[in-house]
Amino acid sequence: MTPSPQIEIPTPQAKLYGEPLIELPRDLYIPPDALEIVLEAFQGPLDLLLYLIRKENLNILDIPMAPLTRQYLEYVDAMRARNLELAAEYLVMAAILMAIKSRMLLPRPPAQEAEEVDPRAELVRRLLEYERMKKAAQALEQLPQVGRDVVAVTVWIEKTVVEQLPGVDAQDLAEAWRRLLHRARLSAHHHVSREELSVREHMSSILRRLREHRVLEFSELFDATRGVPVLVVNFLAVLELARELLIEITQAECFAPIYVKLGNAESH
Amino acid sequence: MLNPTEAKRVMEGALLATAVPLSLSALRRLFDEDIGSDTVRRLLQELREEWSGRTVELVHLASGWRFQTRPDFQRYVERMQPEKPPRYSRAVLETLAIIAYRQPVTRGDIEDIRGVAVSPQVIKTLETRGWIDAVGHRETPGRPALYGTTKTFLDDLGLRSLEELPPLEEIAQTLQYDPTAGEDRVEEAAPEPASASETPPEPDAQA
Amino acid sequence: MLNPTEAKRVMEGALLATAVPLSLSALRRLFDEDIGSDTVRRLLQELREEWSGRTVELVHLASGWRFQTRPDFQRYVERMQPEKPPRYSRAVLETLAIIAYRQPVTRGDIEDIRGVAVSPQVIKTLETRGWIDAVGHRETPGRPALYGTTKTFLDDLGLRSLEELPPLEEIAQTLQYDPTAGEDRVEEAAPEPASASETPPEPDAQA
Repeated sequence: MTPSPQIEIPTPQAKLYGEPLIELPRDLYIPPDALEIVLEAFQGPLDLLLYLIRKENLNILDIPMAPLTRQYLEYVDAMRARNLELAAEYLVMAAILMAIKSRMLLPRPPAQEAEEVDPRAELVRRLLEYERMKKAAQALEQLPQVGRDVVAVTVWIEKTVVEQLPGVDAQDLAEAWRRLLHRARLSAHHHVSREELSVREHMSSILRRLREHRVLEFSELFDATRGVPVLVVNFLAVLELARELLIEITQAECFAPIYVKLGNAESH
Repeated sequence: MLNPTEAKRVMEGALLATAVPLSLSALRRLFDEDIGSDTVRRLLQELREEWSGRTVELVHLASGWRFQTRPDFQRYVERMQPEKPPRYSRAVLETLAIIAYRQPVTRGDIEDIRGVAVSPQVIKTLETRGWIDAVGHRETPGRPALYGTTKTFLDDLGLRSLEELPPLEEIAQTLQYDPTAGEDRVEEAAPEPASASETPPEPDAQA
Repeated sequence: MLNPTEAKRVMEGALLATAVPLSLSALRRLFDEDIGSDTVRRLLQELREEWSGRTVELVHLASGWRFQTRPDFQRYVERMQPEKPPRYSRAVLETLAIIAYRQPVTRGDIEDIRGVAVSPQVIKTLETRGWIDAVGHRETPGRPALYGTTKTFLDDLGLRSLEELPPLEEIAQTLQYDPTAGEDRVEEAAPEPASASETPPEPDAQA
């Protein structure tokens, strides 16, 4: 690399790391039409700095601050001159660069020089970390991606259509009933006891039998083998059905068989 | 140019990578050179034989060819993707509860208790399920059907008799402690479609 | 009880029928009897070998096993589905890289490293893809969310763990310098600063 003789490099920097500085070549010129495109490609000030450093093969660990800062400011000025939307971060970085540059220009006592942290250290650390992540991002993009580079296999699942019916359990019904009570404030008016429930179950089953047989003898409604409580409940059910006119009970004469049939219109 | 085995592998990959059936012409378009329908058909035949006896098969449908699981593989699929059982709507559950606890009841009774119209669809759902049936008619104008629960209902709910349903006294007792008492009403009023002919009483009228 | 070949065919069917990777335990649940992790692993190995050299391969990912097409098969897939998925912007990719390699990190950490503000849209894009999520909060003012990568991220990129991420490159000082000459310098001159508050800890991936 041929150093350009026209670049001014402040002499105090020449001692850093005990090595000669790499001089910045003069030609960092970007044609004005290309500026916009180039700038759009930058992700931010760190990206732009990296570009400047890499473009000129500068040693990132021993950055010549003066030319770098000047180059950077030229870009920033160009952006502002063209009214490009300039993120605040670019201006912050300009301030950082100038601060570093000025610290490096200040002469220091020899004793202090050894201990003092290079003012560029933090910037270098950030540049290196950013470049590392930039490369990591490129490496990640190279990995085969599902949906872009590979397809996850899913063959059609053949199903014989079996309609799944909703499941209901007793608690669901209790819950539903409770909701009804809440809503209608039924609790006071409709006190349904366990026995009543049982009577109602028998009412349904008597009606069902009468639909099938039309007329039954009274005694056929009762199954003595099921015990007295059931007989009683069954009897109550018959009375309730009669009261609600759902069945008709007839007897031709005293001690004649009692017949039970469905309420009036039921028979046709 | 691909040799036939390579072509077959490409077709296999294409068929595995898509869930939609691929037509002969779609399969032919996979290749730069035209490999001809006959070759494609022959390779499909070979693929079908290679896959026979496995859990996935290559089938020929109206719109083309597709890999799909065999019907008898369904039980394994169900173990992997247990489907959430569908649930009945509140209208269906409440109607069922009313029929279970208050049978025999007419649709009018159910509407009185629920405070909203009961759509024929709700009754139909429960009848189709075999859980309720008409056990008679009430001798009032219109002779409305009286509904009761069936043995199937008891069997399906694992009950021996209606007495095994949660007792209503307990339900009534817990009632007063429930702070959400009023909320249901609001929700309920909106979704129930009121069938014009049998306009229900306003739910608020109940309170 | 199924014999091993039948068990293998059932596993194959299950894997072919699901796009999400199946874990060992999910595969074991396919069977009534417990066939044991070792058997499942052995059968998976056999399946992988059976499928080698084809256009579809059985791959082992962070959350399990999956059949997927090989990357070099993509040109055939594109002939069937010409629309290409959009590529992510540099902002999204760099943010993803920072989260992947430096997790858990806050949005502020990401901004420190990138040197620019990170738009919420970038985070959203990655969250929507299911590649990152908030794994906690840093106990600093504002309790910013800490982001990490998900299993889906690893699955989608064909990785089993974060350790399989491409290793971070050591950065050359300048492009033309002999990279080996610069290594010592890098370590001494670019130490990670102790200001831990603004940089997340270095993962082992470094070296």
